[in-house]
Order: sequence, then structure tokens, then C-alpha cells
Amino acid sequence: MSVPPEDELPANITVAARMATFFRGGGVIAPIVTVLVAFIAGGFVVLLTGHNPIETYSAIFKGTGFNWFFPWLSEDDRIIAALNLQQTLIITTPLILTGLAVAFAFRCGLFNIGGQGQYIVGVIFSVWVGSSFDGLPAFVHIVLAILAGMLSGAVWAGIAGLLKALAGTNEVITTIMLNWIAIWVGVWVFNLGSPLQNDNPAQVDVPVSNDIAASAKLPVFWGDPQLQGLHIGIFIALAALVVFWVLLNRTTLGYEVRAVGFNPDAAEASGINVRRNYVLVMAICGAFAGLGGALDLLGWQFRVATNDIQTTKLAFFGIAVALLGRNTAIGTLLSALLFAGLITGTSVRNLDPTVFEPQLATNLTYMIQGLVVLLISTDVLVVYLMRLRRKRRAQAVTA
Amino acid sequence: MTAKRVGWAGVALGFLAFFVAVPPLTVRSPLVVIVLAVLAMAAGSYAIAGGERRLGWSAIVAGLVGLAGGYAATQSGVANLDRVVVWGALGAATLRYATPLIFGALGGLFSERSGVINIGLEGMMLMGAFFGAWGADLTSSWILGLLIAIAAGAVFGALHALFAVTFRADQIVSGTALNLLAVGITGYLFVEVYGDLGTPDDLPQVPNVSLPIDWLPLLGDVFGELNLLVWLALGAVLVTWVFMFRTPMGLRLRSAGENPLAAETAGLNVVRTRYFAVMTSGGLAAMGGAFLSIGFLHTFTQEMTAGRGFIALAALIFGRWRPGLALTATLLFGFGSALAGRLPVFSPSGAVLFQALPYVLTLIAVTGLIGRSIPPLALGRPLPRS
Amino acid sequence: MADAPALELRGITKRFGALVANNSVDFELRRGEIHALLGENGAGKSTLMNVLYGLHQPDEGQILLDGEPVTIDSPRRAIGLGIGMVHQHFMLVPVMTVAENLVLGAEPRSGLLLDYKGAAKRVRELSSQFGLAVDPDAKVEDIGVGTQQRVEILRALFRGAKVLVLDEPTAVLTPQEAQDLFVVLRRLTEQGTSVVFISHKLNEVLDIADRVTVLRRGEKIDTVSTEGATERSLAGLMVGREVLLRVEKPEQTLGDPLLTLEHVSAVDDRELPAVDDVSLEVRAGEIVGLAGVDANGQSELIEAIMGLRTPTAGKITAAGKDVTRCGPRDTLAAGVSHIAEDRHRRGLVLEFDLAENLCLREYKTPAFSTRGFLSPSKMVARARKLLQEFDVRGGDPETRAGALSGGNQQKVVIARELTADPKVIIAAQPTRGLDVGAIEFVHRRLVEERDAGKGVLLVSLELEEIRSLSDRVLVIYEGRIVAELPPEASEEDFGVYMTGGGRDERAA
Amino acid sequence: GSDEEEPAGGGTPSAEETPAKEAIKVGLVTDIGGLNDRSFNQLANEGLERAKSELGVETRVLISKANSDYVPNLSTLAQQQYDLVIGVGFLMADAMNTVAPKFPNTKFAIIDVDATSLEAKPTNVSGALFKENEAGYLVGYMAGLYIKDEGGGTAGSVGGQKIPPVDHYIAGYQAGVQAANPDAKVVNGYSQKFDDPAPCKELALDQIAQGAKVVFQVAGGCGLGALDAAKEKSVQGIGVDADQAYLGDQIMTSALKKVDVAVENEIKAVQDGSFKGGDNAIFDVKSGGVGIGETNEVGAKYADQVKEIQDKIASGELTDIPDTVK
Ligand SMILES: Nc1ncnc2c1ncn2[C@@H]1O[C@H](COP(=O)(O)OP(=O)(O)OP(=O)(O)O)[C@@H](O)[C@H]1O
Ligand SMILES: Nc1ncnc2c1ncn2[C@@H]1O[C@H](COP(=O)(O)OP(=O)(O)OP(=O)(O)O)[C@@H](O)[C@H]1O
Ligand SMILES: [Mg+2]
Ligand SMILES: [Mg+2]
Repeated sequence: MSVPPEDELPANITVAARMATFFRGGGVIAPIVTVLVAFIAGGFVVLLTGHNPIETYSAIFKGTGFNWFFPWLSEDDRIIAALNLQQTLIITTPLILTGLAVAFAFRCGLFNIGGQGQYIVGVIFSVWVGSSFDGLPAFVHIVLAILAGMLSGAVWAGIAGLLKALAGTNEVITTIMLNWIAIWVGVWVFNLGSPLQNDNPAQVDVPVSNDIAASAKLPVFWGDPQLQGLHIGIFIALAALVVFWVLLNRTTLGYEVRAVGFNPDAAEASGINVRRNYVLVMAICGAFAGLGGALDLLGWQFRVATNDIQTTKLAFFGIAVALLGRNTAIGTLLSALLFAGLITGTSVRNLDPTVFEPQLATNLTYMIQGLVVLLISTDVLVVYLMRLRRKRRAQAVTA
Repeated sequence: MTAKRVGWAGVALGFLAFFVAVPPLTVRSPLVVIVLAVLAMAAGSYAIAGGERRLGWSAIVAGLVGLAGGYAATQSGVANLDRVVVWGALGAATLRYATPLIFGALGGLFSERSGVINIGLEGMMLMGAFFGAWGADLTSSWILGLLIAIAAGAVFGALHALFAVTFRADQIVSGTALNLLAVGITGYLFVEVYGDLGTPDDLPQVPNVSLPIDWLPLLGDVFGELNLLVWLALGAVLVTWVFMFRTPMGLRLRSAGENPLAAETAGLNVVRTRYFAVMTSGGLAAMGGAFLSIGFLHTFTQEMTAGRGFIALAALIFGRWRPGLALTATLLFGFGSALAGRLPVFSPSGAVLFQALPYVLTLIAVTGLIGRSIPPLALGRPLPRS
Repeated sequence: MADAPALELRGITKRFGALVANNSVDFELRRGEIHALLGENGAGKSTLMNVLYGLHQPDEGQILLDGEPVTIDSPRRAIGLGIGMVHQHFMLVPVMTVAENLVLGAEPRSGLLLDYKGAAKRVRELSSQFGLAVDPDAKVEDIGVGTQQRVEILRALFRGAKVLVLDEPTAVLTPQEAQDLFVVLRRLTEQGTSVVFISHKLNEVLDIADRVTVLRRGEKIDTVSTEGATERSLAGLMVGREVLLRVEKPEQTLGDPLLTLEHVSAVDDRELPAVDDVSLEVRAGEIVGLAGVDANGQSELIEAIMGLRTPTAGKITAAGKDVTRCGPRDTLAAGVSHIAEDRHRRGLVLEFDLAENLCLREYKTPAFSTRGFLSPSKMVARARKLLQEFDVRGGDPETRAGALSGGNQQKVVIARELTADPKVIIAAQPTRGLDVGAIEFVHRRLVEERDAGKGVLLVSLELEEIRSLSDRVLVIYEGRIVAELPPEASEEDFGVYMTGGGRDERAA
Repeated sequence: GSDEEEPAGGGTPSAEETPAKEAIKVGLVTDIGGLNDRSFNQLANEGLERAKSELGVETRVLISKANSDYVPNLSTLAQQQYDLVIGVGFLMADAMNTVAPKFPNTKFAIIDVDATSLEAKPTNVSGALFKENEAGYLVGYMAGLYIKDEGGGTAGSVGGQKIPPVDHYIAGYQAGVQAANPDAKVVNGYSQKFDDPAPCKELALDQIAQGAKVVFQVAGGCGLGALDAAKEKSVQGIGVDADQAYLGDQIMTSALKKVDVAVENEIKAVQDGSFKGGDNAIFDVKSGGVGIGETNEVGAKYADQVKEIQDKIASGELTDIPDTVK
């Protein structure tokens, strides 16, 4: 269901036809055009609500921090842009990883709605390892905590894979259920009097985890380490993109995964163990999502409270990120950037209340995100309109 | 004695092992529980040996669950048991928890039986919740409020159909988009319209239906005082079944979901059928949302559907895209939720953990009893281009 | 107006992008006529008929029914105009019953509800009226393709078809079933129905049709009367060159047994017995044909051999190795190749490119990967070589398999399975839906393998194919081997055993 | 809007109207409950709005969507040279502990957090602590009296999550009920949610079925469900934080926590230079920072008796009100 539908070329090669080839071949232009259309549609919504779309959008764009790349920025503005860009990239990191968790499953014909739960489990275990074992060498501690997050995510998602392989249970149900189970288990372990609640005497009443040890914190290479500067997790996420691509396109495992995703019967007939693939693929997805959780924790959050676990939506955006990126590596990267930009750009912090009221801004964000995703869901929209025109022309000819 | 019968008997025995230990029977001897549970597991083993593997394993799991639950019950105080296991109250609460899910699952059933994946149920529900409240407030009539909610859901359904059917978009993506949009639209309007104080306290409400059956032992407590929408939900299950499996329109709708090209060559209009199905889907899901806002809680809060659309989707798959089975799934889930709310009596420190109960129950049930559920053949696939 | 043809297509042009599937095609169907449409794979036959049925819109041209120009923009319209079509790939809903499928779109009602009783009754009436036996309450997924086709024909008649289009109806039928169908068609034409009949089987065309129109690469070549036409002349028109219609087979040199089945039984997906105590042996250097009507356990037998289905009893030995409980991977590794009966389901990953499809068996070997990492360049290089060797046209190694025509797709499967250097080849329906040129190629390759000392188990519904290729023939009926016959045995002999007639005789 | 300076020359009309007050910039960071939580975020904003109109300060509100928004939100405001940055909610303690020391020239205030307990001991943070248990005690006392008049029964309370501000209320409430009516039973439950009203309603219905005659909600948006259950079953409901009398006749009264007053006080303190960092402002019955809200007809009967207790608490005569739930 992830494969974009085929469309045929018009007989006479026009500009539109050339564009259509592009859409089918590279698929780069279509998403870009569609994002533009989505923003224009969003602009109408802004207008409808009595605000100035151009001001709103330029405020949002400033808020993403992408204007940091503009050479003409003043020094003051550059400082702010840098802070914003750091935030955008910090959010990009888990979005890439939870996106990959969805994308990889999709390529094997599985729909992993469970990125959320896998992310949370990753958070739980990495905060546990990260806050224990104080005194380890930093590198070892970081690697251990990251591995804990990845492994636990893998195991969690592996349950869904295993149930699918052994009992044929639909992974959509199991991952939804596992999400909620992860949430409640997560809330429980950090709750008052529970095993992983912090042991700081000043915080006995607070349902929050221990802070992770200094030795487990990821180095920050841009910005203030304490004020959520940009940590090296972004590079790990980028590396994960490469791993994803290589795994999928250059390994026998990826070959099997794609074969199973496209045609499980043919895969089985040619000797591929389909069930083993389901388990393995889900586990790898879980590892991606769990890594996302671990990096968030070790890079900038440092602790997790029970209400974080209940309210986090980042992992959920992973679904949209993956689908928008058509389950490819480069697509996931670009759409993760887009979503992260939207999230920081529309955060109240960046949206001047004289441009847009804060209470409304949050909801406007959802609307714009929804519109972007909706319009992107059909990057054949342009093609569709084109076809319509052609059909009319054809009718005009026959009439 | 077929293995199948023994297997089902085993499942029943497993439940019985738990049931005897709680009110009204409240057997205090662990031995009874253990004997029943062991019998259940033995029956399960027999069924496995007789080739009924899934059923046999279900009986064994039921035995284990019965053993654990029943044994725990024999060890806990009678007073606590009497507080937790009040079947009448549990039954009524189960129905209340299940109602939005029933509407959602039936909505999903319409859409998915016609071949359109509807992951936007959550959004459609939320639309129903807000527009139900707003509509009822504006018109001072719960009937009009309900109708407005249904209309809002149907409009959202039409939007889904526009993208999923006409534009042939990826249906999961467009559904996800609808969920985001719904949060945005309802949140925005809520803040604009109701601002700080929220919906007014005189919001028109869907009335409860009082039946003069107080004297009936258990049924009186469960069914004596239920919201009209609860009854409508139960009725909708029946109507949906008749529609889907007994009317020409249902046959056409299902054929569009199984083999759209075949439907088209049989002279049907698959596009129109799917529009109808997805819009109905939106309307039904919206009724689930309206139950929350003007049926049960008499207020609207942002994102108040809190993931129920996804649970409804799970119940639909669990129920193998069949109305009756989906109802069973929602009831199981509702029962788990109702029970979870009461279990903290036993262990306050485990209170949070009990919240996971309905999800764990669903996971066990779907794996044990249902296993592979085969979706409509053309689910997610647009009509091939001509 | 009275002598206007029942149907006339004038100058129909249909393009798919840059490809011209029909180029200004004229076609005329007289009332009460059976008119065959002949052409190689991809010649544009189905496209032309889909235009007529409203599934495709023509880019140019005109359709006249009884001399009146009509626009057909949907199957609805076509049905309304009295056009019925039985498609090459059946258009039925598998999970529904025969009656439901049949009345779909024109359901009898009682009040708001669907009148199921009335529907079943209607089916029975039609069924006896046209002599097409079907059980209205059976689910379509449970009945054989022959019956499915009867359902399709009945549906068209139920909707009042005056013009009936049959797209390759006999591809899935036994000779007997085909003859039965022809009887029905003749009866229909007597009642004034006009029939378009598409087939690759020249003998059938000569048998049943009054006239033949030949298409080649989207263009109409000629319309000829079947009187005086021969298979050779028609084949020549179709392909544009002389074709070899018989397989040349040298003397065989028999070797050791390579595939042995001892008392093998298996059940189908619904756990009903499908293969019943089958024993057989295939030796090096022979082609053993397995003849039988569809759905008599052939598929399950093949799956049992390939490790896709675990036998409930018996023993299977391939190339000296016991593979009874092996999965597909080990079975393949033992030296078995499998030309799957449904290439789209089991033979190919349509979304993979040709290079990837060609190494589905061997991607894990050092030739294509080292320590889990693939070597795309090696895959492409080998694919290039194979595509040339097996004369696969219309694609290079990077082409998606789904973009090839069926015949070329089959060549890809065969290329992959034969280059694995197997000892045993299981060839299931290796020429299903292929045109004469492609069939010729496939047959030649199979005989070459036999001559090279391989053992071939040929499973086919085409008796003609089995008889011309096999060294000896086993007949399967309801999961049992009911006879072993020499290929020279008469068609009648085969027919008796294939339809279960010989069983009592044998037992006696 | 980073380049905004103080209004030049002080010649603007607003400056003329409030010449005595310095036009300082005040920023407010909500917790993840958001501005429409009908609870303390909303109250804090009301305080801010009041300060804006009455004290002529320039304001900005940043809503947090996740706990991880706290640090950037607080530091953004500090970086933009806001004079006072107020954080709302006890989960913001860590963030405050991180940010405040980085901006020693900015003044910070934090609601529900003991400023002296912050690890970094910042001297520019003032804490605002509320004695919710005193407010809980007052409404509990009223509930106890009512139950006594009804001939006995149970007093129920529905909490969101088991966290300090919630438990303070409930502990006080239970003590108050029992002080007024030693025979009354108390029941309590946590919905584990703050946003979804359904579980709160179910909890309340359950308590009512067990004989609860009064239901006290301490669960923000979720708690609205509990009050709706009270309405549906015609028992008394008690609101929390803000005065929730507007929810209907069933609201016997509300336990108030005047976050708006706290916010306004902190702003005033900065304006007149009396702001004191590294210390806490305590809001209790005595200071009028917590209390009891409007009463309905039923509640009005006991208003005098409750007032007596209120005075006792204010005078220090009544102490030892518990603040943890057994
Ligand atoms: N939906 C389609 N999109 C694009 N091209 C198509 C489509 N359908 C058919 N074609 C093209 O039209 C040509 C004619 O196809 P058609 O199916 O009519 O052949 P045919 O004569 O029926 O062949 P066969 O004997 O194999 O059934 C094909 O070669 C193919 O390239
Ligand atoms: N969706 C499509 N897009 C592009 N080309 C298509 C499409 N569908 C079919 N084709 C073209 O149709 C041809 C094969 O179509 P089809 O499935 O009808 O096979 P076929 O002609 O019937 O082959 P055979 O009779 O050998 O099985 C190929 O040449 C292929 O390029
Ligand atoms: Mg064809
Ligand atoms: Mg064909």
C-alpha cells in the first residue's frame, strides 16, 4: 500500500508530461509542489481566521531557525536563529528514527503503529542505565545506555513480530495495544514509590526518574549544553538513515525484507523464511524507535516524568514522517526536517502573539500539519489534475 | 466428545475458576479454583492433542488467567471483593466504555468493508464530539446537536473519500492527516467559541432511558438506566449486520471492498459506493464522539477522544470486520477498563499498572482466540485506473 | 437497418501513454455469429474488448450497435446496451457465493432486503436453461475455475447480453469442458446472441468460430472465414512468420530416479484431504507429465514437494535427499527447481527489477553477496547475460518485472530456475497464457533439460502440451494417481481417467 | 520581536496613566496543561492579564506542550530581557534550576516549587507555595457537616495523579470531613489522567454508588467528569483551584488556590523593588492565598461554621492539617 500507484505517460510529450515522468521517476518534485500547495491551503485557513498569512508564515519560518543559513542576517537575529535551529534539529533526531521504525516495517509489508511504545520503552531503559552505573567512562556509559534503549525497543516491537509470525495476529492491533501497555508501565515505573522513581530526597513527591549521570550525557557540539544545545544524536540519526538505506538496498537481509514486503508468497517459494523476517524486521524497527528514545534522553531531556510518557506525541508523528517520505531514507530525512520545523516554528515561543494568539497557535499547528500530510498523501494530485485536463481535451476531440 | 467441544469447555472452565472466587459465589477455598483451572488446562491439552491447537492453547491460557485471578481473589478480603466485583455496576460501566468504541468500530466496518482503510476514525470521533456539543449548544436541542455531529463526521468522511478514493491517495496517510486536522479544527473552534470557561453547564444532553426493571436482579442494574446512545449503539450493531449481509446495498458495498474491478464490471459504481461507505463511517464514528460530549460527559474538552478511535480500529480488526464480533471486542475492552478503574482497591501502588489491563486482555484474546484475521481483499487499494 | 451488423467498431485507437495498444482497428460482428479474435500476447485483443465494455475510453473511433452509434463510458452502460463480457482474469468476488456474484448489480429484492431465495432460484433456472451447471450456494473461492467461468457466462446472460465477449475462456478448461462450452455457445448463437471469442488455441478457433479477425501489434491484419483456413495459415497471420507447431524430441536415455514420492498425502488450506497416497518416480532424462482437471490436488502436490506444505503422510526424496519435512530453502538447495503455476503469485516479485528477480534463489551465495552485503553490479552483470541467453524482450536488468508482458515474465522465471543447475524441475503450467512463439521457446528448453539428464515433472491442464512433451503420463483425479498412460494414448482415454471414469474400472 | 526596547521617553499615554509603576516586561511559562486547563495555568494567566491592565506591564505567555519545552521557554524569555519570568507548576523545578543560574540578571518566580529546595540555590528565584491542604480542609469541613445533616454517608474525592499538589488537597479534605463528622467515611480514587473526563466520571459514579454524598474533584480537566457525575446523580460537587460555581447548582463550593494573586504579587514585588530571590512566598488561609469559593444554597447553610474554622486556621489556632494521603 505504500507503493504509489502507477500512472501512464501522455502520448505527446508536453511539459506536464515531462513533469509526470519526474514524479514517477525521482519523486522529488511532487512532494515539494504538494508541500507548497499545502502551505497555500494552510494560508487560506490563516486568512479565514482573520490573520495575515504572510506574516504568520514568515514568523513560522523564522521560528524554525532555517533562516540561520541566510548570510544577510544580523548578529542578534543569528543568535536567535541558531537557538531555533538547534531546537528544530533536536526534534528532527527522534522524528527521523521513529520515522524509520515505520518505514522499515512498511518495506516488509507491516504497519508499525507502535513507534510510540517502542520509543517509550527505549526511554525507560536508557534512563535506567543512564542514571545507574555512575562512574563508568563516558564513552562506555553512553554506548551502554544507547544499547539498552535499542535492545529494549527491539524486544518490545519483537513481541508484535513474534505474535504475527507465530499466531498470525494482526500487527496493527498488537502495536496499538503495546503502545498503551508501554505507556502505563512507563507511568508506573516512575510513579511515587515505584522501582525507578528518583531517589533524590528533595523530589520524593515528584513522579520523575533520576537524572542521568554526567558520564552518560551525549556531548553537545552547538549551543549551551545545559540549555538544550544540539547534541551529537543528530549524527547518530543521520547514520541510522545510512544504515537503513544500506540495510535495505545492499544487504541480503534487506533484499529479503523487500521481497517479503512486495510478495510474501514468492519470497516463501524461493526459500526466504517469511516469519523470521517479520520478527527480525519488527525488532529492527523497535531498535530504531528505541534509539530515538535513548538519544532524546541522553542528549537533552536527561530525565523523564510520568506525564511526559503520557503526552509525548513525537513518536506518533513518525508515521506521518515515514509515509510522507515514502518510506525511503532521503524522504524520511526531508519530512522529518519539515515536521520538526513545523513543530518548533509554530511553537508559541516563536510565534509572536501580535501575529497569532498563543492559544490558537497550537491548534493552527495541527491544522497546517494535517493539511500538509493530507495534500501530500496524494502527490499524484498534480497528476490527477493533469489527467482531468487531458480527459477534457480528449472529450473535446471526440465530440 | 470432539476436541473442539472439549476445548471450548476448557475455556469456560478457565473463566469459571475465576468466577467462583468472586461475588456472588465468593468461594474462599483456593482448592476449588485450582481444581477448576487444572481441569481447564487438561481440557486444553486434550484439545491440542486432538488437533484444535488454537482453541487448546486458549483453554490453557484461560486456565492460567483463571488460576491467577481466582487465587488472588481467594486471598483478598471479602469486603474488598464486594466493592470491586459489583456485576451490575461493572456491566453498566462496561457498556459506557464500549459505546464510543462500538460506534467507532461500526464506522470503521463500513469504510473498510468497502475497501477504504480508515485510520482517521479518531479524528472523525473528535469532530463528532465537538460539533455535537457546539450544535446542541447553538440549537438548544440534543437531537439537532446529534445530527450536526453526524453531519460533521460525514463531511470529514467525504474529505477522506475525496483523497482516498478520487485522488487515490495512500489511505493511511490521508487518515493520519485527518486525525491531525481534527485536533486542530476542534481545538481552534473550541478556544474561539468557548474560550476560558468551556462549554456551558446547560448544554442539552442526550437523555437516559429509564426502564422499570429495577427488580430484575442483575439486568436491572446493567440496563435499568442507560443513555439513549448506548441503546442506539447496540441497535446500530444489528442494523449494520442486516445492512451488510442482508441487503443489496450491503452486497454491493462488500463487493467493492473485495474486488472493486469485479464490482465495476458488474455495472456498479465503486467510487460512489465508497463515498457512501466512508461518509457513513464518519457519521457513525461521530456518534461515538457525540456520546462522549453530549451523551455521557456533557462537556467538550480538547482531544477528549484520547485514542478511542484507534482502539475502535483494533476492535474492528479483532472482530474480523464483522459487527457481532467487533461488538464482543469492544465489550471485552470496556470490561477491562471498568475493572481497571476498581482494582486499585486491592493495591493502591499498582493502580497505574491496572490501567494497562484492557490492553493486555485484548492482546491475549486477539492472539489466542482470533489469530489471523483476513481483511477485505481490496482493503487499501484504489480502483484500478482505466 | 435490419441487416446492420450486431456490433461494429470503427477506427478504434487506444493509447497507453506512448504505447498504441489499438491502432485504428475495425471490427464487425454479425448477428448470431461466433467471431474469433486472434493475436499474439499483447496484440491488443483484451484492450479492444475492454473498450467495447466501457472499461477503457478510446482515444479515437466509434462504436455502433445495431447500426446506431453509441458512447460506452462504463460497464454499466455496456450492460445496459446488452453487452456482456467474461474477462481473461475472472471478475468474481471469491468470498461470496455463486448466487451473490451472479445477481450483483441487479439483485432481486423483497422489501428492503435482498431476496436470497429468489436469487438462488433464478440461478437454478438460468443454469438449467443454458445447461451450465452451478451450485448457487457454493462460495466462489471453493469452486474450480471451470465452474467460475460458467458463473461469469451466466452472469452475462442474466444481465441480458445480446453480444457476449469471451476473453480466453478455454485457457483454464479441459478439452471436455471446452467442448461443453462450445455446445453452449452454439445454442446461444441459435437464439440470436453474437459471440466474440478470444483464444490462442488455433484448433479451437477453427472448431467453433465462423470468422476470425487477427490483430498484430495493435493493428488489424485481416478478417478471414474459418472455412479453408488451417492452423498453419492462422499462425502465420498472427506471428507474421512460419512457426513450428510440433516439438522435436530425441530418443531418451534414462538414468537414476531423481524424484521419488512414496505414499504422500496432504491436506489443503481448509484442512480437507487434497493429495491422497500418491507415489511416483521421476528419473533422470525423462519428462513425466501429470495430467488432470484443475483443482484435483495438483497444486497441493507441488507445494508438498517444494516444502511449501507439510505432507500429512509419506516420504519425498529429491536428488537422493529426504526432503519430506524440509522447507522451501532446503528443497531448492537439494537441487529442485520450480516453475510456479502462477508466476505473479509465486514466481516473481513484480516490483523487483529483473536483476533482483533473477537471483531470488542465489542472493545469499558468494556469487552475489559477501558477509550479508549484496553486490548489485554482479547481479546486473549476470542478469544481462541471462536476459540475452533466454531471449527476454522488453526490458533490461533494471526494468521492473511487472512491466514485462506475461510471456517475457515467464522467460525470466525459467531463466532463473534453469540456471540454478537443478537435478529436478517441477514445471507447473509453464506456458499458461503464452503465445505460440513463447510456447515454442519454453517447450524447447524443457526438452533440452531432459536431454541433459535432468528429471522433469510437468504439470499442466493442457493435455496437448502434456502429450507432446512427456515420456510418460500420470493422471491425477481427486488427489490420487488413477492411471499411467503413454503419451500416445488417445484423447478419449485420457478424458475418461481425468474425469474419474477410470477409477471403478481400475478397482475392478 | 527581539528588538523591542522600553517605550522611548515615557511619553506614551499608558505611561502617563500609571506614572508610578515601572513598565516592566513579564513572561509566563505554562506547564503542559495549557492555558485552558480551567485550573492553575488559567489562573496564572488571569493574574498576568490583571497585572497588564492594572499595573501596565508588558506580558508574554509561552505555552509548553511537553516538559522538554520548559528550558527553551524559560531561557527564551530570559534572553529577550524580560524582567520577570514566571514558571507555573512543580514539574518545572528542574528546568528552573538549570535556567535561572544562567541568567542572574533576570528575576524568576515559580509556582508550587520551594525555591530553597533547588539544587543550584539560585538567588534570583522566588517560590510561591500554597497550603492546598488548608483549602481542602475547609471544603472537607463543609462536606462533613452536610453529610451529618443527611444522616451519614461517604465523602468522595477524585484525584488526577498522585502528586503533591493533588494529595495536599485530598489529605486536607479528608481531615476536614472527619473533623466535622467523625462518623463519615471517606473514599478516594485517582483517574491517572488529567485530560480525559470519562474515567473521572466513572470513578465518581462508583463512589456515589457506594454512598458518596459529596464529590471533590482534584483532577483538572478530567475532574469535570466527576462534577458532571455529581450533577447527574444529584449529589454535591466541589470544584478545585478556580471558583467552579459556574458549572452549575450542584457545585457546593470550590477549594481555591489563588495562583492569580501569587502572580500579581510577584509582579508587584518586582515593580516596587521588594522582590526577594532564594526564598518562598507562602500562600495560605491566613494570607488569603487559599480559601473557599462561592457556595450554592446547600453550602450556604454551613458557611458560618466553615468561616469559624477558617478564622481558626488564620489565627494559628488550628494547625497540623495533614498534607499526605494515607
Ligand atoms: N492498463 C494498461 N496500461 C498500459 N498499457 C496497457 C494496459 N493494458 C494493456 N496495455 C498495453 O496494451 C497492449 C495490448 O494489451 P492487451 O492486453 O490488449 O493484449 P492481448 O492481445 O489481450 O494479449 P493477451 O493475449 O496476452 O491477452 C499490451 O501489450 C500492453 O502493452
Ligand atoms: N499498469 C501498467 N502500466 C504499464 N504497463 C502495463 C501495465 N499493465 C500492463 N502493462 C503492460 O502490459 C503488458 C502485459 O500486459 P498483460 O498483463 O495484459 O499481459 P499479457 O499481454 O496478457 O501477457 P501474456 O498474455 O503473455 O500473459 C506489458 O507489456 C506491460 O508493459
Ligand atoms: Mg488479453
Ligand atoms: Mg494475457
